[in-house]
Amino acid sequence: MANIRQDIHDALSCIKNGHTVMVGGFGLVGAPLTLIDGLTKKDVKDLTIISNNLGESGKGLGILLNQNKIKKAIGSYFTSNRDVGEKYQKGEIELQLLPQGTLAESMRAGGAGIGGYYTTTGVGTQLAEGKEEREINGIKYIFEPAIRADVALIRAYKADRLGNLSYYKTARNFNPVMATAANMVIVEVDEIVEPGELSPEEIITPHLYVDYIVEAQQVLTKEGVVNK
Amino acid sequence: MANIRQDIHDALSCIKNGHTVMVGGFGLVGAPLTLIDGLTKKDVKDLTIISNNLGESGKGLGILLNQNKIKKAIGSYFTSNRDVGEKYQKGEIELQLLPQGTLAESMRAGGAGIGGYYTTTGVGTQLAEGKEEREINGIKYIFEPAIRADVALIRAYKADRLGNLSYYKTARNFNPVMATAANMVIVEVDEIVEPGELSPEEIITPHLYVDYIVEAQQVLTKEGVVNK
Amino acid sequence: MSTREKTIVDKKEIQHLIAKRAAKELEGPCIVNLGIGIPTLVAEYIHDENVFLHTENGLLGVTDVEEQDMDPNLVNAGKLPVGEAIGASYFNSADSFAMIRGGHIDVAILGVLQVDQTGVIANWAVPGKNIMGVGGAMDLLVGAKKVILAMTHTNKDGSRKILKECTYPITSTRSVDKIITELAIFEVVNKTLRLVELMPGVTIEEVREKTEADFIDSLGDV
Amino acid sequence: MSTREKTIVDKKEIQHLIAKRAAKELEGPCIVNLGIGIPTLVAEYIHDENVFLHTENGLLGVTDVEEQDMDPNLVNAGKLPVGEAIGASYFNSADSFAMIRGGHIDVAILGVLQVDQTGVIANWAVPGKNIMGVGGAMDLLVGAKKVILAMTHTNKDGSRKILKECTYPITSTRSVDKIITELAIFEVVNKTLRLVELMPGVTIEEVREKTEADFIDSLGDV
Repeated sequence: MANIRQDIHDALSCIKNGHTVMVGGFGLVGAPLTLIDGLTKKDVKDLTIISNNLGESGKGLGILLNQNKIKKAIGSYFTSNRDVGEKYQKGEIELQLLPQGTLAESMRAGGAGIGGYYTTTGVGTQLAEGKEEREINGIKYIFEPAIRADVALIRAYKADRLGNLSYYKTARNFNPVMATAANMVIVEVDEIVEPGELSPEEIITPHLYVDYIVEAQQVLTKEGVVNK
Repeated sequence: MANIRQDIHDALSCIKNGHTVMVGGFGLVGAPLTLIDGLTKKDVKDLTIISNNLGESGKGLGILLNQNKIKKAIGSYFTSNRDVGEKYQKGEIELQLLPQGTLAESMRAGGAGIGGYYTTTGVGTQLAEGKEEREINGIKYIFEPAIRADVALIRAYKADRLGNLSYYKTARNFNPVMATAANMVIVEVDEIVEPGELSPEEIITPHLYVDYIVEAQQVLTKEGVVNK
Repeated sequence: MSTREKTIVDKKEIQHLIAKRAAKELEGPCIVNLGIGIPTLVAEYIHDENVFLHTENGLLGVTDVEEQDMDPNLVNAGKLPVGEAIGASYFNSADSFAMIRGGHIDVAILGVLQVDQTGVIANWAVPGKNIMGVGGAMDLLVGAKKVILAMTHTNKDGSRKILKECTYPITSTRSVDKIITELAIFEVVNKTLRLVELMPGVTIEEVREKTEADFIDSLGDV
Repeated sequence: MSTREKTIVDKKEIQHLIAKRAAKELEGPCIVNLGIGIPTLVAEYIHDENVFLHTENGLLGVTDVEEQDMDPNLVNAGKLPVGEAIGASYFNSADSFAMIRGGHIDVAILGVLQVDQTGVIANWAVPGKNIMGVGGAMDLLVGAKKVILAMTHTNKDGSRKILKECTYPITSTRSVDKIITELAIFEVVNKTLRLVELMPGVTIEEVREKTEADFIDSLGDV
């Protein structure tokens, strides 16, 4: 069951130096903009960020990057932020690149108690270097270990007071998977409703996955990110 | 995209001798009763059935069992049908028992292109005999291979004409997972509706997983299985 | 009342006694999975609205259901009719076991055939009989944060179930955390049984007599 | 019109020529995933209502969207605004890639940096530059039943992209099935390129000149 927090700083208090933090979103779509903003205002360092992208230059996780709070990033597409390359060249950040499907599947494994699994994605490519290869029924696979985090920061559409979550269109993406794979799950939502207002069919993330809920203060509009 | 079939026999024509067939349901709840009935009327043998249970004595898959059409069964709980034990004693059926979570997860792996995975379930027990054990981050796991089938027979609540499926309460169970893990997926539904009548939130199985749809002729009621 | 009828009433009373005591272990907020048999009865004694019941066939938010509201397609893992709580949600078997195996269930209350003095249990197979059912037992054992046994102290024939070593195939190498019977309550600490409570009117001598396993008397401990 | 403007118009025209031709390959019912770049333009030329577009960020049933209906939270894999078709559904990233990797996508149309004469492609990294993005490219290569390339025949500077061997890191050991450029169409059969079609007004000599890879002239074949 989830706790509702008014204060963003308070909600983020479980994040410590050196923590691994999953951050939802595909680009800015479905990204927990309010929580990311809170993280940029928090005194914390040496984070490992697991997220498909690292925001854009000077936006979202891009701010955190420029604040040198990120020690390592695990994702599939850092290209969307040109600052990442510069930091990487200077040796200021460690990067682990995974195919997007492997990134998502490894999180699911982490949330489902699976130690690791075999995928065909990446076999024979540079991203398979150093990974165990195994043939199963005549097909070549590589081993991928599960991924978990200390904290997941995600965004949903609506939450009921129990912590059940629904999502909005393609703003769903990595969020439900990350909700399963972290020790502490903090969600920002557009709206908090009473239990029963979300139909069982709408509930994508059951409340057993959710620890803290905050109301979103920043939203993505056609004009970009704006304060609510 | 799915094809709608009026004739059950026609819908089942892709099932051949020696095929592996997944059958949805948890007991009779969510079981494709009409399709199972069709299978009992079809001239076919040496089937491998993957299903949590093998029906009850003389009911559902239990009829197929008594017709000696099942060569092997893979499931988690055959105890619900006392006939299974007798057949097994006589050497008339081969059984593969898996923990229910492993059964479900192996199907998901089969549907997701995963060759196999490591689980802690079963480690150190009789069901781990002959299975590869591996330590990952200090925890012992066993390897479980993915499971796939030639055909999946499942039950859903509503289907739209494209083949999108919704499910009814706990009649969901193994059905959506099986829909992903077979070469041919045949669904029986209570109702066929027009595209757009199921909201995107209600659609649990997107139509890319569905091949054939039939209307259910048998339904589970408080009084047992009745013809519609 | 015939002796047989009396025995049935006694048996039922004992089961409810155990279930009622087991329910006391549940303090919300928590997510609980109840096994088949006595554990299912525990639901009747839960009055904390922040105790949420998960059933592995795909429902979080299990409640009781009145006879007239029973729905044949809404059942628990024991295939018994149940109701859905406000805020309930449904999910498929793979997602349900991902919750169990991924460590998202706080407490599992299970029945057993045998438990040994290190807390390791056997609850899915009997040697000499066909081994045909395991269900979700092994998954719950590896996944639930806390496992509580709700069991009769002995078998119907009086033979003991809390043993030095299980003679039936074990369900997991993981030890359970607590054992609740109609006679006593044991905690399992560092693979050792500690007797922490006697049920009303029960003596430690009776417990000793009906328990094969070694245990530490921790009744006096605070 | 300046030379630069003219070049941009030409470039756009060429891209649309390729996209339009690629769209002809799609016969419903089929599930199609369109990559970033020229492949995204293919959507404009699909008129078969049984061609369903999947985007890996979690939508089956992608359509065009009018400017006034654009929703910042409804985008495709290229983060461009899209619409939802009747009968569309949404799913999370793990489920979406389970569709891709599990073999449930019929056709993927992709762009590339290089393709070799066995149909193996390179489309995610350039040596000497930071390797920072792979996205879903490797997943689509191993998972889609059929892979079609929609690409310009040469680079902006005129250098060739259909090579004897890729000099950039490969995306997968799997060969694509078809290559569509503004000049020609190749099929990949048994790891060999077969020229099966010339685009209007193009000669085989021009194709030979702009293609480093060996290929078989199959223009005469039925």
